[in-house]
Amino acid sequence: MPKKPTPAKTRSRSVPARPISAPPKTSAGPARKSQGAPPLGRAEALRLYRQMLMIRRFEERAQQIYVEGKIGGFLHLYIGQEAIACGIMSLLRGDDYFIGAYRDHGYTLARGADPRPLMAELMGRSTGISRGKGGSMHFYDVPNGNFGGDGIVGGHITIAAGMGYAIRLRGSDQCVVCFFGDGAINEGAFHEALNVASLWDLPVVFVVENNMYGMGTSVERASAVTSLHERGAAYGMTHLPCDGMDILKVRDIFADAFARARKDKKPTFVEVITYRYRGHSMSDPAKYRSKEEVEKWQEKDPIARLGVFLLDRKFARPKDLEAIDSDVSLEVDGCVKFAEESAWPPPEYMYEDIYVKTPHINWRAVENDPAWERSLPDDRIPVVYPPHVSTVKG
Amino acid sequence: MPKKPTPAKTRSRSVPARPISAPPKTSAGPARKSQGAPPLGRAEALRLYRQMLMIRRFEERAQQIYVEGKIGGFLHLYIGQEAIACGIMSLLRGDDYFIGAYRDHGYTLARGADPRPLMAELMGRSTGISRGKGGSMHFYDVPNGNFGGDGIVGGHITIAAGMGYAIRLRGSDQCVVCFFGDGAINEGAFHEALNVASLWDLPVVFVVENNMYGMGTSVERASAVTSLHERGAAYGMTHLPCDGMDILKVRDIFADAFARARKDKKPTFVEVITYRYRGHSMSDPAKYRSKEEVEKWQEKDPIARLGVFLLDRKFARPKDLEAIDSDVSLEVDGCVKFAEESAWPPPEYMYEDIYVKTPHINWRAVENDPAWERSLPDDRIPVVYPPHVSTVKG
Amino acid sequence: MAMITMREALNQAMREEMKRDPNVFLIGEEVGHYQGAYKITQGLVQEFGDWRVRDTPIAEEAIAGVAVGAAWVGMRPIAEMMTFNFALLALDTVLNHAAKYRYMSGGQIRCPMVMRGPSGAAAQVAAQHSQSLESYFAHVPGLIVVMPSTPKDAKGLLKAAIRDDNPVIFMENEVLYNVKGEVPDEDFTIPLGLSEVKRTGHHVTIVAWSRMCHHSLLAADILAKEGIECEVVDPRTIRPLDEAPIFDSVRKTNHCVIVEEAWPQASVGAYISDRVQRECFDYLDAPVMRVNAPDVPMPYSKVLEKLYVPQPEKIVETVKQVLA
Amino acid sequence: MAMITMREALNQAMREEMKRDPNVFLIGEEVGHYQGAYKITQGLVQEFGDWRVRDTPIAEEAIAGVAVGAAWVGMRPIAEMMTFNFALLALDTVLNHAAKYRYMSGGQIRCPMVMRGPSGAAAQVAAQHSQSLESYFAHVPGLIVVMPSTPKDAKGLLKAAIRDDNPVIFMENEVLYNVKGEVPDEDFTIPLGLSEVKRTGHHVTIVAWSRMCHHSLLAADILAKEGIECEVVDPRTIRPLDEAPIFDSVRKTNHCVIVEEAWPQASVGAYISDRVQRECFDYLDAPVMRVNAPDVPMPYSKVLEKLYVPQPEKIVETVKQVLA
Ligand SMILES: Cc1ncc(C[n+]2csc(CCOP(=O)(O)OP(=O)(O)O)c2C)c(N)n1
Ligand SMILES: Cc1ncc(C[n+]2csc(CCOP(=O)(O)OP(=O)(O)O)c2C)c(N)n1
Ligand SMILES: [Mg+2]
Ligand SMILES: [Mg+2]
Repeated sequence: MPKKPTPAKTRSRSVPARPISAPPKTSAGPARKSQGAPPLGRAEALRLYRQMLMIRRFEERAQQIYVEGKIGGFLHLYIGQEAIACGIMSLLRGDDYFIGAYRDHGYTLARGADPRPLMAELMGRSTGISRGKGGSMHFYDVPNGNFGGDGIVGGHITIAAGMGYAIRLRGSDQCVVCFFGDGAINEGAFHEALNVASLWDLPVVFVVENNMYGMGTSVERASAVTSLHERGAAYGMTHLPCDGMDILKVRDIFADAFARARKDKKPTFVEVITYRYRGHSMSDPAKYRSKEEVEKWQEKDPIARLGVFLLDRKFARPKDLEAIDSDVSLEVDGCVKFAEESAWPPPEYMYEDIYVKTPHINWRAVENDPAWERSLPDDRIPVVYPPHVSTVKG
Repeated sequence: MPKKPTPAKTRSRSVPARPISAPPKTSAGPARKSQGAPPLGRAEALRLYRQMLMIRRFEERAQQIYVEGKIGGFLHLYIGQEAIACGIMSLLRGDDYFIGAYRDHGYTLARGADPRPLMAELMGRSTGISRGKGGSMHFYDVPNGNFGGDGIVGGHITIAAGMGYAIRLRGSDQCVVCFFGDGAINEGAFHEALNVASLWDLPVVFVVENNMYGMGTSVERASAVTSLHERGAAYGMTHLPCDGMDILKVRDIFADAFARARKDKKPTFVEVITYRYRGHSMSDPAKYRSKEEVEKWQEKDPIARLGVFLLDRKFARPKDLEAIDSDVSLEVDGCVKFAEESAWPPPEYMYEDIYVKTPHINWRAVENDPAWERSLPDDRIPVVYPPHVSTVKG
Repeated sequence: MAMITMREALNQAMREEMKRDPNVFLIGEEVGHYQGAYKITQGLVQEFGDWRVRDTPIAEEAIAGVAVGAAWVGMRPIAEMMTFNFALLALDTVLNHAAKYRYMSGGQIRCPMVMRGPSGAAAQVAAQHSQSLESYFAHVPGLIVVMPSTPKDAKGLLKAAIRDDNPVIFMENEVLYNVKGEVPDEDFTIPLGLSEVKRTGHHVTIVAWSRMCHHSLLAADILAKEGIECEVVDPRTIRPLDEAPIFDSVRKTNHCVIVEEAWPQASVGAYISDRVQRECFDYLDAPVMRVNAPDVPMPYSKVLEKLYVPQPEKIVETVKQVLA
Repeated sequence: MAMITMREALNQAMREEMKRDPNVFLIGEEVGHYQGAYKITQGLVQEFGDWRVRDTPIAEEAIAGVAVGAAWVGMRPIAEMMTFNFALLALDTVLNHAAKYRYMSGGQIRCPMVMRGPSGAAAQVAAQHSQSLESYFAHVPGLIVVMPSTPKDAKGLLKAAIRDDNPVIFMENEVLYNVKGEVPDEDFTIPLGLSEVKRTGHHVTIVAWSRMCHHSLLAADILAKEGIECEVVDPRTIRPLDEAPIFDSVRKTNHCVIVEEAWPQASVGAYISDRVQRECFDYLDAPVMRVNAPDVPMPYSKVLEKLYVPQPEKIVETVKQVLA
């Protein structure tokens, strides 16, 4: 009889199990008419403004310290696309799930994660949200339904369908958001995933962030059809375009998509038109596009645009916005400080988090394998840090 | 200095190389209007009738001897779908290419291959068209542009695009036909292949033989959109349906598709509506469909239909058709006889046809590896057998 | 103890675990209304319905991805590959997602899924359908790989695999589906990573799993008649490998033959050989020998196929060689 | 003899072969106007145009499939995988199509293609982007697998690979792209399947390829100072494996260490170890030892990454162990 380790919880703490009920019937009724998002009030508008700015400043700083050699590997910046993550996350429920690709800082910040463990992750410290083992491409915050960053283009799209399948099995009204790029849309995984999501009525909202380029390849050079959302028709899926530079428009379109997922259990395919201001990654000089093109898009800057909205509505005065900016910059300073003061991961981290320790393994066989020996009986919730206290009155 | 084998021809005899010219510009002009196929004359109509009947009788016999244990493994019958292969092949040029899946007897017979090595292949004899190493799923006749049978659903669709790419590189006006099933259309490979074929204007005609089922799964249970050809729209590709039970209709639709490929260098996606009379393979009792459904389709039988055409046009009298049938049955007898009298492959066949012997290999390193030791300097053209002489005046 | 086939044993294991845990569900091509391409899932859709026994389009990447995504949010999917030859199309999903997200997330994610289906040569299904690709999975940290040889092992290990919280690749062998064996009537599991001595002997140690374990036992019978006693060790789980019983046996017999249905290079058998020569160096009276499929694709013709699959005769020959 | 980087050597090889044979063309993600993600294809699209240097969508199965289809009808494609991590998505196309159709067709089809790109760990690109998956290709009959360590080998072997009529998997190492070395000025090729003794010695044989060959040579320098003379054999081609020089060396040194960047189980190194223990059984004074990456995914943090990649120190340590 093999030596048994301490029995494991059979369920992840971070993902509470729900009783299985027969999945609710899907309304075969007429397509729901657009309701849009609830109007954006002052507090929420200010929160979103601050959040978009946080992403912007966080990444500008990351770019800076990358150049100083404090961050390694790939660094893909979301700058210019902030309205998408912030608009979508502002509508998500706490128990919803989302998953995306390697350009993932914005999603995690928009979902409300403490930015300090994120900066620590970029710097490969033990306090990083992935314990320094994931880096820029691999931010995850599972307690908040964040299944984060995939480095394999298109690799996560079928996985999003699986989360939607689990929701249908449980009969809950959660939904799933799956973010991917205009380049990913040509991978076979996109096709397989959208077909089953529509065939089985899965509550998944597929979001292609069309930022015009997959690395150095423009949409025209990669996709036989450039109006990407039209590919949804090949799966009988509701599909539509969305201006990704205006957070208000993003909220309106996605509010409908989430209602379609929660109530009708129907997937939606949204093409969000946007632009990445920076190169694909730090190593990309972006020679494939003109300065003018970049400037043209920067005139539509989503943060500036929400700023104008705040001023128009008298939700804020110019100096309030400046105060938010300096407050955010302060917080980013704190992130770098936190990261730099954090310890490097000790050698044993290398062997942890590979296997789950369960009573079903013959322990004798693996006792000399450090990966098994250091495996833990159940999932670890990442360390929670004291919340940053804003100096701005929302 | 390693021992050099006899230098290899650098090009396959079966695929003559053409000089590379810059690929011709693609006509951006308006979609060509339908011309249809040239009218079907007596000789050609009789030839096609005989050919369809040949496929039917050949497979009926194969089914019979499979039950007798003379054929092993999988046996997928084309019965009911004959008009598609015969109609398409009747329009192909000798230097065109085609590729399909495991249900491949019909393609090879329709392309005019001697049926005897095919029966020998089914029985695993050394005289088989693939030397007994492929079996039912793997008929190939490369000298006739037949890249035959793939056992991996969808696996060959991207390969067809590659053949089209080679044609564009050479600037020739050949075209490629790629056959696959309604089940294969949900594989990622379909998506990746159709996108590049349309993006790069490749002269490939993609043919989904919609025989209503992928194994036991009906189209409705597998594809979110059941009018399969509409998926072509997701790639900006000309797409249309086609009645696969009427060889005249097949010829009309494909004549246009081939013109589009040869002249405009544009791909086409055709959904051919058809039905497989037999189970998916010999092991399938086909419980997932009703006797009535099968009978309904058999009333549209493509061979009977062409028979009626021949009689209407006075191209043949009833007894001519009977004569063709008995002649075909005689030829099939000859196939079985040929196969049974053929030798089993000798053991060394197992090690042949894996590598090409070339001067770029360090021969000393592989001299003890039978797979290398028995490799040959260049491609072997399959043995050619004296043609079967028909007793019917065409 | 009932005498049942491996097919029935696998079916029972899934049925029992689906009854036991509502989070367990099955997904794959033809697993439902067709009752399984090889009838392993017979009757399950009738009992558990279309959502817990999900027929899919032919889309292996989607099947694997749906299983992974569901597992990450707390379900316990069983993904059937109609055959493991097609799992190549899902390999990225398994290797870069199922096996790595726990690590890349610093332990936040777990992937309690099973991917199962037939592997290895069947009867004359030729090169694309007769592959033993277990080495591709055994190579990957983060995975558990099981290859049972008997109905009892199949049932006990599949139940453990379904209950386990790690991604488990469960590779069956089509040729063994009709093989019968005794299976306990009561609920039981067999720990993952526990090898079993299927026959004791003192002249030579034969390490073999799945179908090759049967061929090795047949070879052992033949050799016994000539007074050669083989000890046959069946790892059952090829990752993690339960090495101690293999080493103990070799230290006793001083001779080792590894029998594998797969190609010889960069394979599981090569790794076991490497481990044995190192851990038993001073005990070996002869080099570790191996029996494998020839290093070529599988031919269709039955006369060639018979020569291809390692037969008991070949094992007998090799054992005599290692003892010579 | 010019001193050039491996990047330049690879670029020259492709340019020269594309000039030499109009049937050679290049296809892959960002190989054209972006000049290659790692700039290996710099300048080629300007010289040969969009059709012979084809930028593709992100669709690895299509890239491989287009190469295979073109090769079958007489072209000589070079398919670049941006990194071999992504080749998993094309593995079915390579294994079940490029490597098998010649066999299944009884010799009617040939597949003169090269699939190339960087493999192995780069700098902090984490678990999904730092894999050494050569074992997946070395396992497969029908393929030739090359892993060069120097600019000269890279150029000579790539030119041979392009001219050869078999499908060749050509795995480069990103970390070596900037490494310089002498390369003959005249047109030359190096035969596939020819290993090279990169350093002679009589105490221990080290078998290592690609980046690990460099780490082994560094280790040999360190050990030489202590009077330990290592013979470093670089197979260069891991399938087919040129074994004789390895065996000859081990029979001389009586000790063998195999250094591999990949995971240890079911790997190329395991196979070489298996071969050496069998062919050199009577010559080995100690078991064959191996140095590998730990059997875990690659972590991001630089402090962990450094511990992960087999370093010269680890090789030194292992050599001393085998000699102890
Ligand atoms: C399967 C795979 N192929 C290629 C790559 C290399 N790669 C990383 S990002 C990228 C471009 C993706 O572009 P897009 O999907 O538009 O996302 P964006 O970077 O614009 O956010 C490529 C080709 C990869 N990581 N995975
Ligand atoms: C990649 C892959 N997945 C699954 C299978 C098993 N399989 C063989 S044929 C088949 C059904 C294919 O149906 P369809 O494409 O409609 O072709 P048909 O048999 O109707 O001609 C399946 C699932 C396979 N051979 N390859
Ligand atoms: Mg993009
Ligand atoms: Mg079908």
